[in-house]
Amino acid sequence: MKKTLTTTVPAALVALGLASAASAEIRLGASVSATGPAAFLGDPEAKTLEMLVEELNAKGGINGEEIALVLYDDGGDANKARTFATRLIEDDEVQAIIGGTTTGTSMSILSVAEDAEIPFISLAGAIDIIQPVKPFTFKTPHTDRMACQKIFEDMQKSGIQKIGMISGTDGFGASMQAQCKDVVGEYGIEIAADETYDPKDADMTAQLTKIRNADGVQAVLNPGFGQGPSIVTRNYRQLGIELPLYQSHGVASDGFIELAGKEAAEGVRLPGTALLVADLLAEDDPQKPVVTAYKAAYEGKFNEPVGTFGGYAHDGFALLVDAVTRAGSAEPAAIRDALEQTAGLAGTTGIYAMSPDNHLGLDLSAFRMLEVKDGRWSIVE
Amino acid sequence: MPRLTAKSATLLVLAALIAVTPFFFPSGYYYRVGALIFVNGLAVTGIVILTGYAGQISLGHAGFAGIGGYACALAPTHLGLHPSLAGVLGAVISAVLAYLVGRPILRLRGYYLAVATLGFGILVAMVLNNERALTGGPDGIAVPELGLRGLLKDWGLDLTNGQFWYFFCGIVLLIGAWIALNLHQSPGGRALRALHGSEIAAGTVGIDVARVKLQAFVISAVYASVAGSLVALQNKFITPDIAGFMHSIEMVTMAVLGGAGSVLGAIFGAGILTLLPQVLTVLAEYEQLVLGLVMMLVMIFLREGLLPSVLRKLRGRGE
Amino acid sequence: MSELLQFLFSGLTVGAVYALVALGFTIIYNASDVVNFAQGEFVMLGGMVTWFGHAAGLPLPLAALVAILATAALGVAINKLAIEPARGAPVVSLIIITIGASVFLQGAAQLVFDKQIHSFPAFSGDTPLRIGGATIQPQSLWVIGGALVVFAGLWLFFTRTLLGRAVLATSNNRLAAQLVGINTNFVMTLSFALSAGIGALAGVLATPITLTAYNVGIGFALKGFAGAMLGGMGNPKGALAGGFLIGLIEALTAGYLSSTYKEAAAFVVILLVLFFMPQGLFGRKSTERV
Amino acid sequence: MTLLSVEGLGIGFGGIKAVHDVSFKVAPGEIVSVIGPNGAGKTTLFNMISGVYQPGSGRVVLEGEDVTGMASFRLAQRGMSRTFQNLQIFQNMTVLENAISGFHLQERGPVLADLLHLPSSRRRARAAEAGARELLARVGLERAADREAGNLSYGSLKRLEIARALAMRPKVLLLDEPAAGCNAVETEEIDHLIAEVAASGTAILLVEHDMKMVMRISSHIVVLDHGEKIAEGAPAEVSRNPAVIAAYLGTEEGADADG
Repeated sequence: MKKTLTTTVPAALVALGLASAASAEIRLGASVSATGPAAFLGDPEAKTLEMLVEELNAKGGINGEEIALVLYDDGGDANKARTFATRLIEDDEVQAIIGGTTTGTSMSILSVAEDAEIPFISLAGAIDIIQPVKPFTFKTPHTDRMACQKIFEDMQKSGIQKIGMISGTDGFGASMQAQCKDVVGEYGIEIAADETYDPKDADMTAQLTKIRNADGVQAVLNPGFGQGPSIVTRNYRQLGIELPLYQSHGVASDGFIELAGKEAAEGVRLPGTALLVADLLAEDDPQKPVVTAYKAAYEGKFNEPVGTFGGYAHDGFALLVDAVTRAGSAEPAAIRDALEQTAGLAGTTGIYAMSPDNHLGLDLSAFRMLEVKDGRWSIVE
Repeated sequence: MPRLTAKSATLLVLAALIAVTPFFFPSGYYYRVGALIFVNGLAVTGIVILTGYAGQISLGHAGFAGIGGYACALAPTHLGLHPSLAGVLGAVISAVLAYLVGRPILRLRGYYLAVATLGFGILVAMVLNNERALTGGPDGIAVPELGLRGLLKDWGLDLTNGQFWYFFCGIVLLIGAWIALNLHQSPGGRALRALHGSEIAAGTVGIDVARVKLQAFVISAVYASVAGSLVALQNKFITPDIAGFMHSIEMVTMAVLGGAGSVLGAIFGAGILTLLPQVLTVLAEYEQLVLGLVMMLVMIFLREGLLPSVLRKLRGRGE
Repeated sequence: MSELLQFLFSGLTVGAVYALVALGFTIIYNASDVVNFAQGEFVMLGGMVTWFGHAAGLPLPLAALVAILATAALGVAINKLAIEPARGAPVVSLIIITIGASVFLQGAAQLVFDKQIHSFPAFSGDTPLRIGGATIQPQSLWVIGGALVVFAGLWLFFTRTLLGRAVLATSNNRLAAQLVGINTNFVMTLSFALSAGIGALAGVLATPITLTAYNVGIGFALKGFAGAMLGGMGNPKGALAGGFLIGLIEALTAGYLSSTYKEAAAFVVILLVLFFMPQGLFGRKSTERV
Repeated sequence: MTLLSVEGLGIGFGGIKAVHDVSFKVAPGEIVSVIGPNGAGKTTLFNMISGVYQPGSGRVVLEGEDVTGMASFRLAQRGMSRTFQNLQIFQNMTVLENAISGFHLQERGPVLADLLHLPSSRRRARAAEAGARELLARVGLERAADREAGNLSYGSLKRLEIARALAMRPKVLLLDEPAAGCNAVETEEIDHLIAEVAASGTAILLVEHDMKMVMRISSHIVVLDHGEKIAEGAPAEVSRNPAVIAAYLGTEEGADADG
């Protein structure tokens, strides 16, 4: 009995962690929400990371070292994300972390990463992740605020002054709703109706009717991700609302057009990335090769359309590879320093240029205003 | 006499586990997992009192964990309370709320009680989710540092963050277990278990069933609240997930899986369900599949829960 | 006026889905006193299997039929493998078993299918119907009609057929039912098949409106459960009324009060109703025998 | 002197009158038996008196106070206790704990003291345990004290239930078929026990099918048939009453079978 106890306890404990691998490799950690309410975002992120690591290793790795990816699924739970971040750092001894599909999970991971001084590239939208700047935390997606700004800029051009908003109460929708309300004043636009829906809701005609009946509304904005925006778009057409409908980058993928239906989606605008319009990009567009290669690889391998979120993971990985290559070292501190000096790196989301006081490195120009025309995404100019 | 040893045996086993396992930890991450097990164990001990002793169901106890957690996030900034006092405030609010909510809904039985508590939990989660200005909404909110670790350091006890929370949560769990075990053999605890056995007979011996149920509900709410506070303080960050329906289900599952009738069993269940996702990371796609299977199989074949069933088997073999 | 009508349409559409789920809960509860929290997964499977079949080239009606039959078979399997062996277990254990089944089915669905959101074409096109200044999608009528037809079918089944009365007898007193020669195991099997089939039907009818994914089940289960409890568990009339009522409360709250707290309104109403009528709106009063 | 008085008590279930206009009185130390064929409404009557059912009409008066429809725990506080025809034992407890729970009204105290294991809580629990052991000895269950209550034989459980009811030193004790399912020896023991309890001044209301026992120990008998009182009086009187004989002849086997 005594013997089994002393041998089984450590054995069971070791089983919890992965067997530690050889050290002549770069250990990359990832914690994304491949299941749970944010699986729609996290699943393509996980797939992208696995695919890219495989590709890179097949090509011989970085500076001759292969990348060992340790990927965990935090299910969108902040508490779990913190546990996995601790595990990645303490047990798997990774040199960098990519992940944090949602703002909540990113905030959890970043506090662990900052304490341990491990560079962390977040895939979530909120501006709080990188503002104020934290030494080891970077992120790839535009902030929600930038998406709002891009949309309001476009509205301004069309002379829209009063809008209605209908937002999902999920993290993505709620965060963007708050950011949009924050900046809307700068564009001389007034929010005349502000409605929400639960991400699981099946019918939003009640909220849309209210918005339609609000005085002088000239356009409607729908921050959200998942099935909500598709249902909103259908209900919008069902009610025969003729006003322009703006969606967010949360649904920037071909899947949205398919789910909302080509007819209903016609004319919908949203701030998207180059990824959605790969074939429409000018030949000399610096993003063109990156976007085309990623799209081809992803869609070829997984047989589903690429989306903005997988693109974030792609860019996170690209940033890391670029930093390690330039640093010539995979020491966490060296990676961090190199990340901060990223310049002119073309990703799927935009062209990154980091600095000590900018850990995002994207500006509004990275967003392109897209519109559904004849059932396909097109660039609005 | 044998009962006395049952209680101290439980506490001794727990204390020994808390003290000895760190010697086998290959890395700091295991302290984190340990601390999580203890926090879940604490919440689940409350479920033992409510479900194991008193036989009442709650599918909304995560709501109280949410209150405890958000008290630690909000009271220090808005009321200037020390984070530890904020946890106490959360427990008080949880107790008062449990009292107010429990009075009407504890008249309900079985599935009706389940749906009413479920509704309560969902309402709390909804408020935490939607009152963005106050709670930070679904993105969550930062929680101030407890500060006890720094204090210990000044006194010459230098622990890593992981170690500190491991031992701190372990000690709180021990206290929680001690209290629950005290209750078990006390007049008040006997009344709870009596109403579990037969509400009608409990009435005829003079037990005020409604009042006693309410006591169990309030006590278990305080457990959940303190556990929520510990999560918040440990993570220095909290999201509304803590109050979510799935977290309520998780609490009940841990208790019943391990054995809701006994404190040690329930804590054992908390341990298993906390470890499961950590062990299953290798087969992440199969995690839900396995979890669902475990839930069904244990409930079908080991109805009293894992620990009591295993102990019974062992005892049966010994005799 | 047209505004109110629009809210009512919205509430009826959503309520019909809830009512179908609630009816599924009712059948199993009647036969076995078990509230099957995996009911929502039947709805998910109805949608997912139909999508899968349709995408694989089956005509939509055939894909739907396959989905309903496959889900019904799965319901029977759950009964045989998880519910029957657990007979007599306390309510908490049964809740955990059925939630375990729900988690399991979700896990299986994400492996067998995928984690994307899916849909298939509406049965009668997407051109909305205009009634009194409000609009409704033709698919909504399919769902509402489905809920009413299923209710009427169940009502006839339970009151007019020998088999249906056998189910009711089993729910009243299992032992007595056995004594008068009712094969209670068959009744249980039938109930699970029926309930799972109705759940899948709900998924088939609702998916063109609600869309589907591997994880939509739990949401349906919660609302359906709430609807069934509001109406009074075990009563088909209650399930129908409860489901529609929750849909209507949500839509009217979203329309007139606050869309943020529309679900809160539904649960507050449930708490209030249970406070004054602990057995729900149409529930039987149970007298304890001592 | 009257301790318990039942005045015109009645109840209906779904339009059927289960009990109608039943009245009688019980004095301290008296053993009053309620008899009648199966389905006569005896247990329903008990359930109304002890607060399990709300009576539809009539009053229950305990020591001059109207306690009609009062919750059973309040009745317990006023000195009324009972046992059940279909046992209501706390199956999740040991035999000893079942008996201790009968002392609830004496041992209960602030729950905070219980949670923290304060001396006051321990003192209360110890006193109750001592009392419980004494009672178990009185009903011959002292050796089964630490067994799971669920594992006891039917007859032992009947005695355990009586012990639990006696723990609170009731002023009036309602016994619903205490001897059902017991063998001759056990029945005689229960018989003695009831007489002893009555002798100490407790009023006893008894439902029992064992007619020999009823005739032997009752001081007064109330006869119910179809929910109505058809006769009342001393055992000898009642046994000669033609209405009673007719009622029992109608259901011949009723006199011995369980209800």
